[in-house]
Amino acid sequence: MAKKESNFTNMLATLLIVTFASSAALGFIYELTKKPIEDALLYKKTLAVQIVLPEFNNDPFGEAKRVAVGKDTLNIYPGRKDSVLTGVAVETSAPGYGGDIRLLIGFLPDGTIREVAVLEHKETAGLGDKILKSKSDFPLQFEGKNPDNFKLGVRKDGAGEVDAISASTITSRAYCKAVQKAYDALKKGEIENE
Amino acid sequence: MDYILIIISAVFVNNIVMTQFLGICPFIGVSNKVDTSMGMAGAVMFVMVIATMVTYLLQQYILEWLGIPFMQTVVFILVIAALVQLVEIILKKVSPAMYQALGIFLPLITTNCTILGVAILAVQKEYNLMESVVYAFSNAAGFGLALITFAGIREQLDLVNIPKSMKGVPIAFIIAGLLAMAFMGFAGIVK
Amino acid sequence: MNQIIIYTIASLSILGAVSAIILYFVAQKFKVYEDPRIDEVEAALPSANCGGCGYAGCRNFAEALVKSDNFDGLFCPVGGNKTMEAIAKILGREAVAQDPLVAVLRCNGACEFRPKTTNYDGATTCAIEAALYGGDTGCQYGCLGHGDCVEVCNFDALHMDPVTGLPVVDDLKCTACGACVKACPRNLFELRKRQKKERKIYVACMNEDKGGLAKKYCAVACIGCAKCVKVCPYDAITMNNNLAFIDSEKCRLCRKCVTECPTNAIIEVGFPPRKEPQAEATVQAAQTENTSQDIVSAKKEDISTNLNKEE
Amino acid sequence: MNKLITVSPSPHIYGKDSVSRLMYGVIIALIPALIVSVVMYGAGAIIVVMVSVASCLLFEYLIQKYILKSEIRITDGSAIVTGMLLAFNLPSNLPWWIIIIGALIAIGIGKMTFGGLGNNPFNPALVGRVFLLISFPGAMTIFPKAQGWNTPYVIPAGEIDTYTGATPLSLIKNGIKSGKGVSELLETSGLNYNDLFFGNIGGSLGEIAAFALILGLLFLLIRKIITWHIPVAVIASVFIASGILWLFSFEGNQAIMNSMGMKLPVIQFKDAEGVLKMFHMADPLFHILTGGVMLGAIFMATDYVTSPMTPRGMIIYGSLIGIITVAIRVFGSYPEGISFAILVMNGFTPLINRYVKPKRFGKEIKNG
Amino acid sequence: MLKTFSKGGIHPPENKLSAGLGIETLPLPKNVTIPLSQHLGVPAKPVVNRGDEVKAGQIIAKGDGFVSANIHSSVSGKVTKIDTETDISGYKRPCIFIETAGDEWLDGIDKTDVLKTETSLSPEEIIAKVQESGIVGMGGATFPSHVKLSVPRGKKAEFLLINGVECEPYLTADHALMLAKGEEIMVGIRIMMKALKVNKAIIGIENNKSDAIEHLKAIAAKYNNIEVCPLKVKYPQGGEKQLIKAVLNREVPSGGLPVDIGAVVFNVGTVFAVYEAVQKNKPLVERIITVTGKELKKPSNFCVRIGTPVSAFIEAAGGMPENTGKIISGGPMMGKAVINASVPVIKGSSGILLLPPEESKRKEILPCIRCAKCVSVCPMGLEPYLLMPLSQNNMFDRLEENKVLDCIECGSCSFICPANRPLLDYIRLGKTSVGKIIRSRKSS
Amino acid sequence: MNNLKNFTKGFIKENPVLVLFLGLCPTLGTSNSAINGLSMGLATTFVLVLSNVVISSISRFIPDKVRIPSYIVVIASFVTVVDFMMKAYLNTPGKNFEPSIYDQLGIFIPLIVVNCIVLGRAEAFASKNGVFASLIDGLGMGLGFAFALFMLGSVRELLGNGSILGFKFIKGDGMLMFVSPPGAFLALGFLIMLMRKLNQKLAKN
Ligand SMILES: Cc1cc2nc3c(=O)[nH]c(=O)nc-3n(C[C@H](O)[C@H](O)[C@H](O)COP(=O)(O)O)c2cc1C
Ligand SMILES: Cc1cc2nc3c(=O)[nH]c(=O)nc-3n(C[C@H](O)[C@H](O)[C@H](O)COP(=O)(O)O)c2cc1C
Ligand SMILES: Cc1cc2nc3c(=O)[nH]c(=O)nc-3n(C[C@H](O)[C@H](O)[C@H](O)COP(=O)(O)O)c2cc1C
Ligand SMILES: Cc1cc2nc3c(=O)[nH]c(=O)nc-3n(C[C@H](O)[C@H](O)[C@H](O)CO)c2cc1C
Ligand code: SF4
Ligand code: SF4
Ligand code: SF4
Ligand code: SF4
Ligand code: FES
Repeated sequence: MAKKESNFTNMLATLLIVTFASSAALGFIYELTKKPIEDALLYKKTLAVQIVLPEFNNDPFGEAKRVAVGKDTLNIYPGRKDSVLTGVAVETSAPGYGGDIRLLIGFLPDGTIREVAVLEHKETAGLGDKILKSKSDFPLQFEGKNPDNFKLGVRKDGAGEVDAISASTITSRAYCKAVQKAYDALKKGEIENE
Repeated sequence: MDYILIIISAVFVNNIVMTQFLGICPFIGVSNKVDTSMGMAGAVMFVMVIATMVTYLLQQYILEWLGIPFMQTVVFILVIAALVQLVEIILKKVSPAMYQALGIFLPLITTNCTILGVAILAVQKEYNLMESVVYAFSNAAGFGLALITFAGIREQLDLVNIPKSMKGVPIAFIIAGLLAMAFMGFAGIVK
Repeated sequence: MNQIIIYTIASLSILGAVSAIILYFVAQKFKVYEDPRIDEVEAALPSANCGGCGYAGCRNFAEALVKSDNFDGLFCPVGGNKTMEAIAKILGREAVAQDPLVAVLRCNGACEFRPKTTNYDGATTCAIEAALYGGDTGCQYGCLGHGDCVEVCNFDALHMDPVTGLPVVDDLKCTACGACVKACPRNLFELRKRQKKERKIYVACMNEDKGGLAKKYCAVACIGCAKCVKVCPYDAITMNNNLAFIDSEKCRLCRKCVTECPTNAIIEVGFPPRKEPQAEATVQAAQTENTSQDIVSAKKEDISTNLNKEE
Repeated sequence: MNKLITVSPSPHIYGKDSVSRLMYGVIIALIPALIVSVVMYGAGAIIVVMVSVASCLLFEYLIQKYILKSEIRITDGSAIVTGMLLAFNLPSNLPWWIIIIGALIAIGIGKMTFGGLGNNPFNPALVGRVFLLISFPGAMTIFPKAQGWNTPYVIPAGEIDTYTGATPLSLIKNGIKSGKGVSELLETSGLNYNDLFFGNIGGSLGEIAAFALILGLLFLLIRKIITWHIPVAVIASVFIASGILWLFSFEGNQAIMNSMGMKLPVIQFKDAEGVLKMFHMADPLFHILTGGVMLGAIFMATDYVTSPMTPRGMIIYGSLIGIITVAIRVFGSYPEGISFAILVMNGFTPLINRYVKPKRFGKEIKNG
Repeated sequence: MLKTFSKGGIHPPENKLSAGLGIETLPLPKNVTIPLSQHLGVPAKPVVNRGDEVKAGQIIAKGDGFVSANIHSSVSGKVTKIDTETDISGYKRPCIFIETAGDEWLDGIDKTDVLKTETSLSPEEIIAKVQESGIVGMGGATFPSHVKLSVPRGKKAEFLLINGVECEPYLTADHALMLAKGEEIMVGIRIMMKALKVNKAIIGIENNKSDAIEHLKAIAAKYNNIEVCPLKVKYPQGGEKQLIKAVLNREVPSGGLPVDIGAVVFNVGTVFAVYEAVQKNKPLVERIITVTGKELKKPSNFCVRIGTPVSAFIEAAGGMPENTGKIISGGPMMGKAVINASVPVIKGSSGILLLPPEESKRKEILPCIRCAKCVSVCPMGLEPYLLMPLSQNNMFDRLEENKVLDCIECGSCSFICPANRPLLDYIRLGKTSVGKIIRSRKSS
Repeated sequence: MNNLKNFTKGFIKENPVLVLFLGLCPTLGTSNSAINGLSMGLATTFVLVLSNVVISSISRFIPDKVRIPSYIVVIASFVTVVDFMMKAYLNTPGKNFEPSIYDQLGIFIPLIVVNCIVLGRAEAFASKNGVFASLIDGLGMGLGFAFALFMLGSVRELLGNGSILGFKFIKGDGMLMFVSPPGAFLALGFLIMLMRKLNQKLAKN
């Protein structure tokens, strides 16, 4: 079959048909994948909370609270199972070496730190990024500790009981500071069983 | 102040070629001579600013309004392709001199990811119209800076004997790597 | 169908239509005519960009071809007649066939024939040595042996012979682009008509000194004795400034001059070894390899036609 | 045969400089700084320099012999210079295998991929150094305290804090980041300009003693190995750029208040937490004495191969190095910026060479 | 502070072995070979035939056109042949061979040493006399002097500069001449000032010839408007443009001529030749030449007839040393290596330098380390490190852009290069090619 | 045409990345680990195969002047489809809260549209060949692309992180340079050099 000539009607018609067909297909596929995409996004959003909190079956985001600590306002998300408070996740941050370090910290109802997830950081690869669990044991120091009787500060500064990441005192300090802030917020937030 | 930060960030800190990996094909392909790379940089700047402006408007006033932001890719690329062709046709007639200088690069630009990339990034970063334009402009400037510097180095290397197996593209990548490494020093200047 | 799908279709289709319309009208309005044949001709050229045609690159040559009314003086030596025919077809014109040529080196002054008289110690290019002085041997016409010509040959047809110190042309690869002719500061290359079986006979010398002087510094120099001129039955040899020249258009490869030359300045290439240094025998020697049919025709026709039939 | 006379184009006589003479000149000029570093850091300094020089030579040899199959020219001294300068840019306790990687990168990628001496667009020693800095930030940012011969090469585990300390620059930078003033930091750390000048500080092993480097500079200038343009341009521009910023910083403001009773505005900015803060900065003298500005300006920015060819070009190049250095130090994440600044300007050198031509003799006349 | 030119320059070891020595006159050679092109421009046309008897000073070849020069016989004798012979150019060129019979001069030539200070000739007559006498620049360029004396219409010469710099190592010919013929030179200057219609002349002499400076200063005091300017030693101060810059602080524009900025430069040898031509009616048939070399027994300054084979006065200087590696006509920086000692002396030969083998070989070429030394020594502000590869790669447009044509071929760049790169070899090649391209562009 | 040859040429002889130097941005941008490289490669293959098929079947009906816009719309649609699917199914973060594959590939997914390989193949091959040949060609080219990305990703992961496909060989980090942008350029430069040598060897034998 011969090639279509490039006259106006042909051009217009071709482009119209192509765009029509593909947009129709796209619209259709969009409808199909709409649900899974939303699910994935929701999962992503709640994943951090799921990691740091013990089992829960409420909607922690629905019950989110905003608590002012110093100049900041932190978000705290209570997790409950069958209305019983199982833990509280606190979103916190402090400036590190390369920028803000954002953490989500899961506390048990008694204030013990359960898990910490790093939401975002800009620390140097190989140095400050050891705050990630996959990179070093630094974050493990905090698990199971209750800031009431565990001083959140770098040992080398004489400010607490945390062993700093070597050559990354600043990052370590910021990490402690963020955890401390979260703990303060937790205390202030006064989340109780329902 | 914000504009200045956008410019510094796009030109030095987050250079589109050296840290964001966009527009590598022309970066490698059209950087043999300083003069041609200047032409290319000019052409990219021209198209990028217009394209970002147009796609910004489309995104804000059509796609968002209709609730179909997922059509971004298709719509943007169609517009960019049409735009480039349009620019080419018009330039050829209106300013043959400029067409001589920039024209040969125009077809290459359609398939240059910087244009689409910057258009999409400007939307992602939720810039307003003016910021988007500045963003596009400074990314194009960053592209130009990288391209011209790079061409300068390659032109100089043309006059010496480099090992045969490294000639051409491999050495270009090594230079790009070392240049990118040097530019890493700017990290953190704009947070 | 829900709303999203409708919007999707509507927006994209409208966009498509609008761009088609705009493009169409703008294209109409801003149309610029460029001869499409230039592209076609360029595609037909070998894109060696060697400059052998005398233009800066194939594209320029293509433009010149399209613009000119006839092909006078326009020829691509690399592509040869075939390419020119193809182009002629594109442009609907007659191609002027040109004899295929090949480069030969007109110097046989290998180290053994031409002892050094000085040591040259400058940059190793012929052009610089030639600009400085007559060269490191007594002959100021001969090859300097730094291979400027090899450098410029785009077709890998030239190589330095480490033993003789002279460049050697690879007949099969040479496209007669003429780059070496331009590059050699001694003008030692000549583009000669290709003769059958890549055979050739030429004076491998450019020395214009008087005989004694020439011979003093190079054992294989042309001494201008003119014996070859006298012996050539086809008037193919001329003598100028003590130097013989064999016209490849006229030479019929009879090899008489080769035997006559007292200094072996005339070289034959591509012939089988001869049994006896006689003209008659030469013809036969050439034929022993051929089929019997060729022998018959060879007896009737002249040698060069015979040679032309092979292949 | 050999008694033939020689014919060659003019000129027929040559100067006595040769590539290796120049390179060995640089090596001699580096010796004072080497001595200081051995005095300050003991065996570690020797080990690092030896490993670095030996592996640079070895890699150059291997690559020339087996990969490029070219003539072997390791005796020209350039690989030794690269090795020494690479070592001078490393902490004196760097594990040997990291040094070898650095040498491989410096020679292998920085120099030999381009065909060797004279072709490389970037300074090989700095390529090696920056590669290591980015690849092994931990090891590359722990500097031993200068404790003379007692400084250990291998720092005993668990005693990192006794044996290591920050470089003056990172001390200041980290201090400022945690909201302290410069004078307070200098006081607590006990740093003074004497230490900076004579090398009693932590840092890369060749960068610490300004006076030794200046001795080297004098040697290079007297022997006409380099010209003054680049070192002076770099140091002056670091001084001026940091001086201007300093005038508008808290410290500069104080100093001017005290000496002249004048008050300049102080730059204020919001930090990440939104708190308005004063801009703190060390004074310009501190900036030129620390962080390898001297080393870079005298030995690395001047590398022939990677620096511009004309005096004007050299001054542009040097000044931009200085400005970029200060920008990185004050605003960027790295406490020290000269290595990056030199590499960046290496990248621009071909453009500078292209557009900054020497002043030609005689103005052009039209239709000559 | 002594004056000198501002840009670039080098200080090669001076090695002026024959400095301060007087001028010896050599016995006549048995044969002379007089090349027909001893000047820039078209070769002269022979006006004698084989077998003709000629007298010393007799014209034997006529300049062919304006930029060409007459050639005179330097001895009396018989023309044996007119043929090609290798001259110092290294190529066989047409020469007139004369067998010496004696030293009989043409009538009207005053061979005495008597100083004659006054001249009555008009400028035009002086120029005609110079042209007739076949005088060309003795500083090396052998540009016909009458051309330089005829200032083009629309231009005006303000200064006559006399080049007594002799910045080349080893050479002392001009030095010897200045010491021996100071008065004659002054008269020559006066004549040339008249021809050029200028009223200021300056003699530039480098400070390493302090005796010559003192000597000429003392004589110059007697003459109006002639000044001696001592200069700091720096090669290539003798280059015309550099000399003008040093003395007058003016720069000859790129592509321009000295007259464009009001200066005309002549070598002291040329001045002396003009004196002899105008006052003594003696054409240019002999010149002062330095024969020198570290191995040579007796480095000397000779007064020799044009056409004398070089070997003749190497003999007179103690004979060719055993280990001679290179024979250079001229100085070691600008001179030309010749193929053997039988080549004849020509008007432009200022010296013969013999180098031992170890000094005559070039060293191994290494890659350019971009040390910029070549850039810093180039007196013309060029970038030899760049010009060389541009020339190697035939990038003619960039060569032209980078002013390759301004190169004065002084060799400072090759001298200084630590990587022993043959910079000037390639630059010269590039210059030739670009020159050709420009000429063909202009003609089309 | 020989289908097998069409299929295999994309791997070595005409490898789009290592020999033809096309699609370099995603190559560099998404090859910081083997798995990312592979995912990007496969996503591109998907688009390449489908667009090749569709374009080869409709090219006859398309007038020249709107050829490029039409092709691009087709390609962009498939890219959007890939985008949807990855967003839906490859968008789960890792257990240590590492970003999902979708997030890591980031902007390079929509940029598949402008990947020169895709349009290049459409223009050079699909518009001139049959549906099946185009399919094979797309598959070969796409897998060649994926292969190159996977190799580069593996090299970078190995040198930069001491692991392959997440499986760690050493304690701590590797040479971090190789997982940062400059390392991408350097590694690709040397990979291309090696490929060149390999191709020369192949050509000789
Ligand atoms: C390239 C580079 C990156 C750095 N990144 C970090 C970082 O991510 N976190 C940090 O706390 N310090 C970082 N630093 C700062 C130094 O490691 C600094 O010396 C250290 O934080 C303070 O020393 P100390 O931890 O040994 O007390 C970095 C320094 C450099 C040179
Ligand atoms: C083609 C040409 C034309 C010249 N024309 C003049 C002229 O008209 N007037 C003049 O004074 N000198 C003229 N000169 C002489 C030069 O200015 C210069 O004196 C001569 O080339 C020797 O100088 P050098 O040895 O420094 O190169 C001319 C030279 C050349 C090559
Ligand atoms: C590099 C260079 C060095 C020169 N050195 C001298 C010199 O030492 N003495 C001299 O008389 N001419 C020297 N010349 C030649 C002068 O430039 C110029 O040609 C001459 O002085 C003009 O005078 P003339 O025409 O009488 O020869 C030199 C030329 C060049 C290019
Ligand atoms: C003055 C001078 C400075 C040098 N500086 C460096 C340097 O900073 N880094 C380096 O690797 N080599 C340096 N070299 C050595 C040499 O130039 C270097 O290895 C080349 O860059 C290799 O091509 C220097 C040499 C000289 C003469
Ligand atoms: S040998 Fe000469 S004519 Fe033949 S191809 Fe090579 S350069 Fe051209
Ligand atoms: S033929 Fe000519 S160009 Fe070739 S080597 Fe001989 S002299 Fe040189
Ligand atoms: S002097 Fe030699 S090594 Fe130095 S820049 Fe010039 S050419 Fe290169
Ligand atoms: S020879 Fe030419 S380029 Fe070299 S220094 Fe002299 S004037 Fe400059
Ligand atoms: S993939 Fe080609 S420009 Fe980005």
